[in-house]
Amino acid sequence: MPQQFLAQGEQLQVPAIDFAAVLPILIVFGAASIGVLLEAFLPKHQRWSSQIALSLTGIVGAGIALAAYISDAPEGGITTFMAQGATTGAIAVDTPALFLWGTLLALGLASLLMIGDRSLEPGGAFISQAGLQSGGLQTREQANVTGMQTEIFPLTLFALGGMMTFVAANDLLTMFIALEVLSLPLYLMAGLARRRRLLSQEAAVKYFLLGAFASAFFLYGVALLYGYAGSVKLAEIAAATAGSSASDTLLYAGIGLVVVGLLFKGSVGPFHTWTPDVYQGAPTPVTGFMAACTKVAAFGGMLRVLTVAFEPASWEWEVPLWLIAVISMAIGAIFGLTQRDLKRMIAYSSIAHAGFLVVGAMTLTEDGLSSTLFYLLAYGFTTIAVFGVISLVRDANGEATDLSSWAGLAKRSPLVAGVFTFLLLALAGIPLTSGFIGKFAVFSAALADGNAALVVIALVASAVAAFFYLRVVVLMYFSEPAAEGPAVTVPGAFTTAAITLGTAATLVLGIVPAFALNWASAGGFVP
Amino acid sequence: MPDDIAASGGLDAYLPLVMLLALSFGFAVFSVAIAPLVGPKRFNKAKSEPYECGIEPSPQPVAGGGRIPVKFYLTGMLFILFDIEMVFLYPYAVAADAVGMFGFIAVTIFIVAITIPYVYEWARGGLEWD
Amino acid sequence: MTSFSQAAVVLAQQGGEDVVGTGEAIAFWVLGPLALAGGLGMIFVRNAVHSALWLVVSMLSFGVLYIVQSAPFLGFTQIIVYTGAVMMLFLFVLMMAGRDSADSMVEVLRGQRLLAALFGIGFATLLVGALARSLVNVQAQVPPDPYDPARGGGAGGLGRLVFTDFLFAFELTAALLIVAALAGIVLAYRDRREGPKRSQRDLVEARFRGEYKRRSPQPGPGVFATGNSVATPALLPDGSIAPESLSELIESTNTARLIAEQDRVLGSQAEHDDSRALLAGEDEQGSEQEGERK
Amino acid sequence: MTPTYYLLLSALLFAIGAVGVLVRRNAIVVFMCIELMLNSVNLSLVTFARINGELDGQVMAFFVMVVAAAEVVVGLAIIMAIFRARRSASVDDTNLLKY
Repeated sequence: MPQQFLAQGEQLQVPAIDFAAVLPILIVFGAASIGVLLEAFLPKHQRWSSQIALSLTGIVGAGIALAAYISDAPEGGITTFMAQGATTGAIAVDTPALFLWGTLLALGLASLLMIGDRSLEPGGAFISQAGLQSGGLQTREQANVTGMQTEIFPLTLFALGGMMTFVAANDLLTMFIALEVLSLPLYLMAGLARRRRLLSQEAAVKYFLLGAFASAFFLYGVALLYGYAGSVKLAEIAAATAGSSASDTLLYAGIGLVVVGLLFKGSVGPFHTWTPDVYQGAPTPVTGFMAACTKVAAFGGMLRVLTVAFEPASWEWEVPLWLIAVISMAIGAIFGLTQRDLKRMIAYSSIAHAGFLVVGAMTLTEDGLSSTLFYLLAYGFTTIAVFGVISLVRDANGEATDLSSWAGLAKRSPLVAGVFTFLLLALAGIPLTSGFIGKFAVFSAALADGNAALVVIALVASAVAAFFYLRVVVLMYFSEPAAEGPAVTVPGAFTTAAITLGTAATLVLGIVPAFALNWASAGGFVP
Repeated sequence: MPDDIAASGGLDAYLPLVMLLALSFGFAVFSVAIAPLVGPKRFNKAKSEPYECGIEPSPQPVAGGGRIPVKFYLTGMLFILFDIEMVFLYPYAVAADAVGMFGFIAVTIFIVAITIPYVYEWARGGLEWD
Repeated sequence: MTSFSQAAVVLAQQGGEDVVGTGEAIAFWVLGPLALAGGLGMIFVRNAVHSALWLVVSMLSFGVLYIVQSAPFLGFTQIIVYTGAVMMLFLFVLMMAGRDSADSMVEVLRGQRLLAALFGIGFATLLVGALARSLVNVQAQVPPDPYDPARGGGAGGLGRLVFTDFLFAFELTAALLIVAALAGIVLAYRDRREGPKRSQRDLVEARFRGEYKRRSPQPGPGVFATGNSVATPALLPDGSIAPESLSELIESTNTARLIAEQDRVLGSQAEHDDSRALLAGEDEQGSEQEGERK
Repeated sequence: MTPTYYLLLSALLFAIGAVGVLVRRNAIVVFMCIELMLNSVNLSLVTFARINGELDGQVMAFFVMVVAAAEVVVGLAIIMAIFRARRSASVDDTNLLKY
């Protein structure tokens, strides 16, 4: 029966696509692709400047497109890439997504400035040819070659585009692919440091293996949820949870595995093991990018999944997440105390902050959502600025991240010590900084949701964590500088801009947070 | 006929394929097994060489401290890349009349995007055989 | 015909058990244990290359299991992409990097293996128990016919879904592939075009400046040679073997067995089988070579 | 026999892969274990698609294969880079970062 094989199938309808809504993502990916072509055709000496120009244009352009869309965005948000007959599309563009896009673009801009900086180290923080064998003579020569692997710029843009997709993904498959798009460039970028090649490569391998392990768990969770709900769309999972005949075991196992995958990316609690090593080994600008943007993306995704898909099952995951938040805060605060390396210390600080963020993410009220979004914004800026300052203090071997070499820094450079103190106070959550407002908002939302015990534990953890931030401050101001200590490099325009942006945002969000809080609470997720 | 295939789990359609596989497998085993039994054995040093024509294999084994010819990784990588492109084109080709012009545009964007790294590798000299 | 087969489908639907035919059951009970053995083999075998081969067994079984489950396109994709491309790359890197790197049996973290095994058994028990308990009453639907291009499953069905429901994911995959290629090139490619390539003339000058061991090329087998294999060394005017022409690799291989074999073969068939002999009898050169090698 | 058996097989292999990741010390073998985990997820997806009588699961398995292939390219490049630096692919040797 050949006519059956040749039967003309019905024409499928074109999926509904709102290009204006997703334009920021498209611009970022487009700029990244053009960046690859620039790598192909430009001679070596032109690459750095054109890549910088292209990347900055891309991010600013995406920001303008975002602003233009926000000015007349439909109330309550939309979903796009919707197939005919479907109820929701693959990408949700709603207030939280727009807020997170704005946050990611701003943080991405600051990171990009730090990544592109060539003043601190001749040629920048990245190796000029990663394909060479490290440890050999050639690599040692490389440290003095002023080139730079300029592929880092398109990679950063791809990671940024992946993050923006991740926080807006409305089904678990798109989320999984976006997770990989944001992770793969980061695995690679972690291994491109100019100095301490072995350390950097190890960080890349560890990050990669553990990241792939975690995404396998995430994926198995997706499969189980698909088996439970018959769909991976977040809304349909929620609908199935409300009334499905299928066994709830699949649902619980699925939720557990998906959340574990997300917690890993957010470097929370017991799934944090990669964090200190990778933060320490990766080139400092990449660490800043990873610490700020990945955290925003991971928690943005987690907020959406918990609110849109798993809300009807919230009684099941509240207790485990409660425990995880406590464990994460405890690990961050206690192990942070014992660190001798500044980058590791900030890594443990980020684990503690991840615990606070879980407190916000599991509070499924409007205040919980807006306060967590605000916390992400504030924390991201502070962290980027912190890593910017860390990259300034250098000795002959590159960055001096050992705590002892920071002793008496205030006498060498009062300005840098002052800025760093301010940033550390923001991380600790002292009033007049954005950290205080963020913690205050999250804790009061959790309190209003009836989670008093958790808030008390979080306060204790903040107090313990404040101790190790203050230890650094005391070290900088009240001890004698070492005789052959590191020098504070005067940063070029790019790093200065990044640090200024981060510090100013920390200050502004600490004094007049209302505009950001209002924006964050302008609307919830698209159902 | 296709409906019957579906009803029977779709396995009957593979009977010829399975038979062909069995045949080819059997032939391979037979050829490998029979050769040492009936063939004459004449050894000399040249036959134990990797290349009997007399070329010395230049990169020494890794264990002996030789360098690793890493550039072939790029070839393998490109193979995977185009493998995936092909695997995406197949469903498109079968569904082409259903997805129409719109599907054509989508798949064109995809192909152009895949071509970008290829162009990049080519322009950088990654495909040169030095 | 069509109505008959529809009736058959309806019949098959009654009492979900029948959806899984006998043929499929047989396939499952053959391939399932095979896949399991592949997985276990992979983690228990010490040699990394053997691990990879066990994994291939698992992956092939998976591919056939997909075909059995009315997903023929996916089955072939599994075989082409995984066993064809992905495992190729794995084996390539293994051969290049860790071919003889068997796992050490030393535990760096004490008791880690035991803990991991306990974790695995616990995890598996939990998962399998939960799944087995929760899915006892699963009624499988009749899958879309993979051979119907208009409405059914198979490649066409996948295509229609990829270009509608999963369109964004599809285009996102392109970004993923660009990143992958970029990563490969950044880490594995070394730009050699830093300096100009050496021309013949440069090489000649470098030779005479003494940058190479010899000025002339390596000696060839010579005018009277009976073969041009590396195993045939060049002879100096006095008839002795030129040491420079000996292949390092051949000389360092285990010759005991080779010579034994050679003797065995030559002992009986020397007159006919020396492929390097131009004349039937052994000339002076040939015997000298033999003597030298022994 | 019901399709559930496929799911059980997939769960078992997923667990085997996870144990392999924790037990094996060769980075490449660890990565192969992760590939086994992804494969077993695919089996689950295909089986669920079959149970539901639809194709979404198959499409997802398809995407997972593609993503895994991209991941392999990146991962092996990174592992190869560190091997070339240290001449060892063991994850235990990568311990400069432990303190």
